[in-house]
Amino acid sequence: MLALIPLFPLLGFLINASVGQRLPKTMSGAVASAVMVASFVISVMTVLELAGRPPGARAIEQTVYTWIASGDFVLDVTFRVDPLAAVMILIVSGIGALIHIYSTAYMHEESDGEYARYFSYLNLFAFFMLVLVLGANFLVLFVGWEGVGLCSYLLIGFWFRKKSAADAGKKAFVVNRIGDYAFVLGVLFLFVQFGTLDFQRLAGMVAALPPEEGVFGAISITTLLLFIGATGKSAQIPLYVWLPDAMEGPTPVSALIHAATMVTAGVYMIGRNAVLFSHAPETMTIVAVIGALTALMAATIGLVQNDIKRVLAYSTVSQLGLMFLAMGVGAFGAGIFHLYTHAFFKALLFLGSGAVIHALHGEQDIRKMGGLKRYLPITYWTFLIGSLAIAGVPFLSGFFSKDEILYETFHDGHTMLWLMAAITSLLTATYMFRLVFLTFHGERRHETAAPEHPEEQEPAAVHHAPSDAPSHHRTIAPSHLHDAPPAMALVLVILAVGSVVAGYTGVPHALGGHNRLAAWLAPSFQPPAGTTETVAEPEAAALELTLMGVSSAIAIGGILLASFFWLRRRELAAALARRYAGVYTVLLNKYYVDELYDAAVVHPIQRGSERGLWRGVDVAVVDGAVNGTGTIVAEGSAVLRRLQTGSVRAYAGSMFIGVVVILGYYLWR
Amino acid sequence: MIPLDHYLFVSAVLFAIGTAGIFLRRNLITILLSVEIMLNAVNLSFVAFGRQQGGFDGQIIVFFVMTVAAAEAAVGLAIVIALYRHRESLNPDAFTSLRW
Amino acid sequence: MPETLVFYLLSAIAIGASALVIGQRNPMYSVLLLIASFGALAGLYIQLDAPFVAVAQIIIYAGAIMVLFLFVVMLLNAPQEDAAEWDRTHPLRRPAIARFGSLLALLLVVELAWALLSASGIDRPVGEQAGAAAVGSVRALGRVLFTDYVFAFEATSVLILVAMVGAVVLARREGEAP
Amino acid sequence: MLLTLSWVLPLAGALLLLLVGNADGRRDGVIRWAALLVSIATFAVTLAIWAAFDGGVPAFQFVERYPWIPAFGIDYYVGIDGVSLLLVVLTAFLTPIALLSSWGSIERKVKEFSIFMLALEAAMIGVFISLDLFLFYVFWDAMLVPMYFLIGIWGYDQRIYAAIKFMLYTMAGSVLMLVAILGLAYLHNAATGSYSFDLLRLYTLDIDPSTQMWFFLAFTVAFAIKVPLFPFHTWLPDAHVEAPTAGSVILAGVLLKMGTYGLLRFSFPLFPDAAASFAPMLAVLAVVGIIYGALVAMVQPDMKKLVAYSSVSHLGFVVLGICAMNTQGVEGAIYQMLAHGVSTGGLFLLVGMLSDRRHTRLISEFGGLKEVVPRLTAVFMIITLASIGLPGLNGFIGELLIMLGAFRWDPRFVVFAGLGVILSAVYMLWMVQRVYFGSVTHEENMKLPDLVPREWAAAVPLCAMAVVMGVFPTLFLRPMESSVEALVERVQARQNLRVNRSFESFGPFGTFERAERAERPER
Amino acid sequence: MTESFTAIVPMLCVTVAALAVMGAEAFRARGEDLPLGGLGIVGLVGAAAASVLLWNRNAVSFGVIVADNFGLFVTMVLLLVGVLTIMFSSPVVGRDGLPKGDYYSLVLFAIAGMIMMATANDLLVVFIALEILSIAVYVLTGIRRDDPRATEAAFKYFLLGAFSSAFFLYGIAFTYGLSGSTRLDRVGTYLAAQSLSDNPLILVALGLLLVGFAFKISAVPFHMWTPDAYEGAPAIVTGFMSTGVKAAAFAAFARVFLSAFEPFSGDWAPMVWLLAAATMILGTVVGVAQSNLKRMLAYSSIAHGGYLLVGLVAANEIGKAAILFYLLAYAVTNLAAFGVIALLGARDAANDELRDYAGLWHTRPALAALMTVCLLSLGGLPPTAGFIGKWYVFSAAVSAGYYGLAIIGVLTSVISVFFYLRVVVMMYMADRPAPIAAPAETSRVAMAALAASIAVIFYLGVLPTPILDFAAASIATIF
Repeated sequence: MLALIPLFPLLGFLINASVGQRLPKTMSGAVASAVMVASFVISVMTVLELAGRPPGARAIEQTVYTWIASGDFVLDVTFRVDPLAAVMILIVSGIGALIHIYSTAYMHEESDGEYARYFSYLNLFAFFMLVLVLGANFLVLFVGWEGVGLCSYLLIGFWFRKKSAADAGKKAFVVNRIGDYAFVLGVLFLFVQFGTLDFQRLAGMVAALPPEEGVFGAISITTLLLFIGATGKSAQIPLYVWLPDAMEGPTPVSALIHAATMVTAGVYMIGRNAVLFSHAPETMTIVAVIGALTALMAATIGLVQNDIKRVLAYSTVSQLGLMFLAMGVGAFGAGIFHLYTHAFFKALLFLGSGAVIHALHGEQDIRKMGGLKRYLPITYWTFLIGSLAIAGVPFLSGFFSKDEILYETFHDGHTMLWLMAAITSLLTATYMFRLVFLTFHGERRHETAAPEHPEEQEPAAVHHAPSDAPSHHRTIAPSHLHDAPPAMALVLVILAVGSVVAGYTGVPHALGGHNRLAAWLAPSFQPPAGTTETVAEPEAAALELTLMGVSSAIAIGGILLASFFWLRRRELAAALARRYAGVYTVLLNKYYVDELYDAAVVHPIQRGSERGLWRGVDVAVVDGAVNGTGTIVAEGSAVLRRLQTGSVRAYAGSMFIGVVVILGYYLWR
Repeated sequence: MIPLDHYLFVSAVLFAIGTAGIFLRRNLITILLSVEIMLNAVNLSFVAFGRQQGGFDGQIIVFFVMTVAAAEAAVGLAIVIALYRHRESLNPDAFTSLRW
Repeated sequence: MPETLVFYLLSAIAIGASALVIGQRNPMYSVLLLIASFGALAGLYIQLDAPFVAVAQIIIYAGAIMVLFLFVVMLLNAPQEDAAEWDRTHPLRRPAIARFGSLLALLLVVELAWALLSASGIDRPVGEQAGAAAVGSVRALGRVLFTDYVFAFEATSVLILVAMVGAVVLARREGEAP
Repeated sequence: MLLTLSWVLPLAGALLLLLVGNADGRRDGVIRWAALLVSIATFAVTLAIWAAFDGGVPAFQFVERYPWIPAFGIDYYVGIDGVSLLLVVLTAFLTPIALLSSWGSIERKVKEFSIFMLALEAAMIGVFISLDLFLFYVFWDAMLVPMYFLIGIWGYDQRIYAAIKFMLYTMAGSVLMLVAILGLAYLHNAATGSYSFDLLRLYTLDIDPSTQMWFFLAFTVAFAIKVPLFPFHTWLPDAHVEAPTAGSVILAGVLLKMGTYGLLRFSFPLFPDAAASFAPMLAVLAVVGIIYGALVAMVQPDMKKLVAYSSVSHLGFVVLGICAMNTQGVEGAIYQMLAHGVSTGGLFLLVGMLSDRRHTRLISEFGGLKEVVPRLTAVFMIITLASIGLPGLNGFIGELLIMLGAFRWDPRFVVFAGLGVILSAVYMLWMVQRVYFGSVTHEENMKLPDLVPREWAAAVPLCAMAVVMGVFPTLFLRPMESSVEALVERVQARQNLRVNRSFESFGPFGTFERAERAERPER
Repeated sequence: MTESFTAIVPMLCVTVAALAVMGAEAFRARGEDLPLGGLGIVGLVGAAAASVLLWNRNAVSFGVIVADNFGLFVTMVLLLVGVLTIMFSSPVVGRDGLPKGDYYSLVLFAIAGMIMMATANDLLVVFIALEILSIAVYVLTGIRRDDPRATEAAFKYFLLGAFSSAFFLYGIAFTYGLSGSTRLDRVGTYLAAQSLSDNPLILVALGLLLVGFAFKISAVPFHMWTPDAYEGAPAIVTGFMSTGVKAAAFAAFARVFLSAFEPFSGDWAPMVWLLAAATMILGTVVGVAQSNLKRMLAYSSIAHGGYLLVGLVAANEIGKAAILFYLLAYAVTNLAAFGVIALLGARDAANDELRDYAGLWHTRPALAALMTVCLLSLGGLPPTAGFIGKWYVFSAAVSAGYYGLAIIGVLTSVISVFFYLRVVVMMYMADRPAPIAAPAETSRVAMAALAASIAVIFYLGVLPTPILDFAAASIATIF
């Protein structure tokens, strides 16, 4: 039963990958969407079944087969659904299904083959993502983990003709690999320490140990390694650099992979190993600090970006930072809660931006947009809802989840981190509404018709087969701005609704709610044996309410700030940018981190490898030694053969030397 | 009576003269003569040793050595003649087309 | 001690003549000098109670072989050793080789002398053990030759045959009928 | 008989082909089919062996033994265990594929080509099944000859240089091994009064540690060259690049494994004490090779060279696993050998297809091929992913097990070896990107044909194998398990001290390990 | 001593055949073409039959010829060499206009001399035998009088040979002077009693004898004549002398040093060690630079002499047997290689430069393949005779503790593979088709001989046991 959840998308992948080329678009799109819906349905049924059980017994497990068996290292492919996984499969299959549906319209310009390829990748992604969240042990998780990375790679580089897309895909994969390297080390270390990789058994074993205090012990190292893996997958400092570039992919992909699901895998992983991480306070602190730093930094960058998707990308990084902050302060429930709400509104925002881009034939620069409210009403309103949600405007989903994080951080005593998170919130509201205002308000600034998908527009020196051309170079008159087609609109609306209501699963006690989500999730963050209900702490309610007020104010303030600068006094923003040109440039260039990495890591390695290792060491020294041996023999040969002068007397001389030496040797002894 | 080692000394000196001849002379015939000197030097040793050992072995061996020397001389001179036909020279160093 | 005197005289002739053989350039003189050297050796053989060998030395060596040499020298009208024209062609073929060879020859003498000097049991006079008469008997010698050395004798005949064939093959003129 | 059949069959095929008159190339087609059928039949034989193989027994199976040179205790003595079984199967699996790959590219002297390929197969299988050191050496050296010809006659521009370098370099190592083999036999004689080249008997020989050191070095250098372990690797890029496709496939797929197989079968169990003291050094070389090979691969302009250097990197893992000498390490090493055979063999196959089409292997000559040859691209992608160790494909299992095994031995190596995993993604994907992505940059690439059925027939088994090995590794791990454990036990019996020592040296990491070990004996 | 004549029957057969050839040649009608080669082969086969009958009989004739198994083994090898040489010669003699009767009779005389040398038990007989075979071979070397290079080769060979003979003879003189006899058994008895005393004359004798043998087996530094003589001589003669002379000289060398001078092995072994090492190294290293195939094979043959010396140094059971086996393997292989060269030659062009072999594969695939097998066998690659031979020799070295020599040996054999491969490269991989102007059809006799050689090479390589046993049995009887 459990295995069916991922297997459906796999089936879809196989169909689209093998015969998809020959299917019409509607068929491949339908197949892909259908399997996702089927997967979602089964997920819902599973979750319902789970909900029917008492909290302590909410886990369904299914072992498919033994994957690897080598000595004492025996690894089964086991799926397990527990409350945490339940949330995740719902998000993945649910939002996944929506985005598949959205894509059927969005990708309609592609040729049949490409269309099928797109959906096969998307299905494959869903498969791996579901494996990731359902996996009952580290390696199954890792299969999904790497698998989604692969799909991310494939989808980012979907428009392979564009170099930047291919580059971005590769970058994503490689940066992820760096994280995975640490992750694998962590996993190995775990196995060596505990002899198992099963999450539940691990949690049980770790629970028996005391938390590591003061020393940077084995568990701390392990968890740190795992966390580095998470920073890769979830785009945290220092490995966040791939995510903004990943926006080269088709927009639905950004929505699904780079906002709603895959990038949250790191958060999920930490939540999944809450017990383990709880035993490593140092790591937890690091997680929290990194999370807060990332959140703040990405938010500042997001403030000045001009590419609609990049703003959203940095926003994603920032929000993920908040989630890690939550994880780091031990508020696992809050982190997952934010993950869950974020999935809705960020997917919504991306899809909305996709609708904008779609309408503008690929234009992504917000400086060239504006005034779209009139032309794209559905998009506008849904986008606005999403923005409100992410800004943390009260009583939308983002408000509850973000607030819980802020509260937990403050409550846990990390005032500094709280402050950073609060500033992040402010910035979030500001840049989001900067985006809204620049895109949908004000006057129209876009004039020219661009190709349908400039994302896949090729650079110069393109030699196209003529048959390929038409779909890509069709121009549409600027006046024909059209709102999202039905499939897209439907998805936008559904997600908008979700963005509003999702938060109500976790209304805090302070507001008279029951924080049902937290309660639901709680067993997942506890060692399997002692399942205790988390009890609300009434005395904290006052504090929570205060903080809530603060954050609401922050959200509203941010929006106002944005409206001041980008709606009313736009020239002021420009003036500000000029005034602080240095800061502005640094922010615009994303703190030059990419450049730094290039200069400090990528370039030296490449140069060093080419000039130093290959031409220097390999060709000159190592091979030189080998060939040198040959040369020495050859040279020796050339020299020695000269002794053979052809003169018989010289020959006799050689013999005579031999005689004298032999006799001399015997007499000398 | 002359001690044995006297003969042997003479023999050794003659032998060495023979060897030196091969290097000193640049005339094939003289070089062949040098080889003959060497063989004769050895003969002297044989006879001297044979005299000391008693019996005829030494002398008989010398007899065989002479035969061998004759045979070698015959073939050697034949080769010299053949060489001379090709090159009109008896200088051993003229024949270096085979080398290296 | 006339015997000693004779020995030294003969030895001196043998060595001196041999040295002259290799010491001068005209092959004709070399051959003649070598005959002298062989004669001196024959004298030494006689002194060593080996008259048969001495005679054979005169007849075979001085007579037959040297005549053969003389014959070839004259046949080829062997010139004086040609002077240094070949010597300049290659550094390894300079007169250096001659000096080098002589040095080696000197070393060889030194080595052999050293060996002879340090060897034991050879400084006694020759002929102590066996009677001179027995040694000198040609008849006895012939008997030994045809009993103990009969195989070597036969083998030598093959050797001579081979040398004969070889000399004919090599010295035959070009285009001559075989 | 099956085992003998497995190497005699291709040899007989080669001899039969020798008799076919084909002066004018008229019978090329027949000869190709005949060679292919023979190799497939061989594969069938090896499959039968696999089917009948009892994985639960560590001992050698299908043993055949006849006296050969009795005076020296040399027997025709063959047998397989879990270590060699799958390598034999791999050999027989890759040969038909290699033959298939040559159908398009080998146009002259087809008969001789087929003969050499089959002879090569026979020798390779012989290497893996020999239990007599002498027999082993015979096959080991005999294998060089056909390979030499394959590279030298049908290779690319620098083929002669590459062929000679390959042959001499490998020989230089192996002759030292010959001396060591003779020394072993001599020691056996000294100990028991009779010469013997019987591997199993030599296992029991108690050799003085300092002697072991020399012998171990002699054996190991021979194998290290073959592997090739850094810094003995420079023959490999040349040979791989210049060899014809089929040659590269076999070279990468099978020949390199002989080195690691040799380490596993000979160096370590024969000289456990020496192995104990040299293993860390070997591991250092292996790790250096992993990183070094990857870095150098990254900057290669030539696809084949890139793949060749990647082999240096991948084989480094194998050696690392062997050095770890525990169940996971060794099983991982063997698994990685198989996986590397499939994936790198596959890469060479595919690069060969490209170079057949364009007669160049320079990456800069390509670009945007995905547009032109989507199917080839897809297959290439799968093999690439397999090669960089994506979970679910074959490369992952081996690397994981090796890293686990090595981690248990000495985690420091894994920390560095892991970098190779990152780098492999870098260079492979970079190549893929430059070759297949982007837009078509060269006019002449516009018309390249996509895979033809013959090429499908060669590529699909490899892809299928990559997936099967990634998803169902136990199929392959089970048969080797008991043999590997027996092997590890044999070696470790004398190395227990070493394990403990190395963990003590690693501070807090050691404590858990020992505790875990103590309470949970290895299965 | 037993006055039996049986021991000399093999060489008698050969001598008689030689005389018969001479006679037939002398009395043939003008223009009549007699199958002289066939006559010779009859003699050789007769000798072989006699050898087989003599096996295990330990016959002694005249006290100086011992037909022990060791000698008989070498005799068989020599007879095989003779048969193959005559078979290879059949197309060459006519083509090059060699004096047929003289040629065959000289070959047969040389073989008789070789057999004598291999079975001689007396230093004097060894010397005479040495001269018989040497003079015959000198003449054979220069038998193409129209070729100045051949004459030059003969001259160099002769002069240096005579020079070395003198040293050898001087060595015999000292041996005789000390022990009072030239019979090896008596010398051995004498030396065994002397082994403790340090008589420098014994060492001088030892050294001088060593020089004589070292010259014949062309050990460094007594090898200088080899390349020149081998290059200048007709290919088939080169093949003959590189195998036959070496085999005979080695047999005598082994017999003298392993029986009579055995007590002094502590003295000669280090020297032979050095000779072996120098020979192997120089032979292979200088071979690398050669561009003439015959010259290259000359250096290779020098190197092979080095490998044989390794067996001699080891001086144990294995070493002795290894020498025998190696001799056989080497003889067959090398002779076949020179056979190919001879077959490819023409009257006015030797075609023995390396570049002449370019693309041979395309024009003469069979010859190219046969040549390849020979070269691989010379290089010591399995499954050929050369491999087993090398393995045997090196195992002798190892079992005697001479690891260093074994390592030098194997490494030089790798170098030697390099130059063997150069020929293969030329034949198979060079682009240019050969301009070689060889006779289009090859003599069937010669091809049969080649095929037989290749069969023997593979037989020895794959199933060496019978011959190995045979070799082991051969040394058991005497040493």
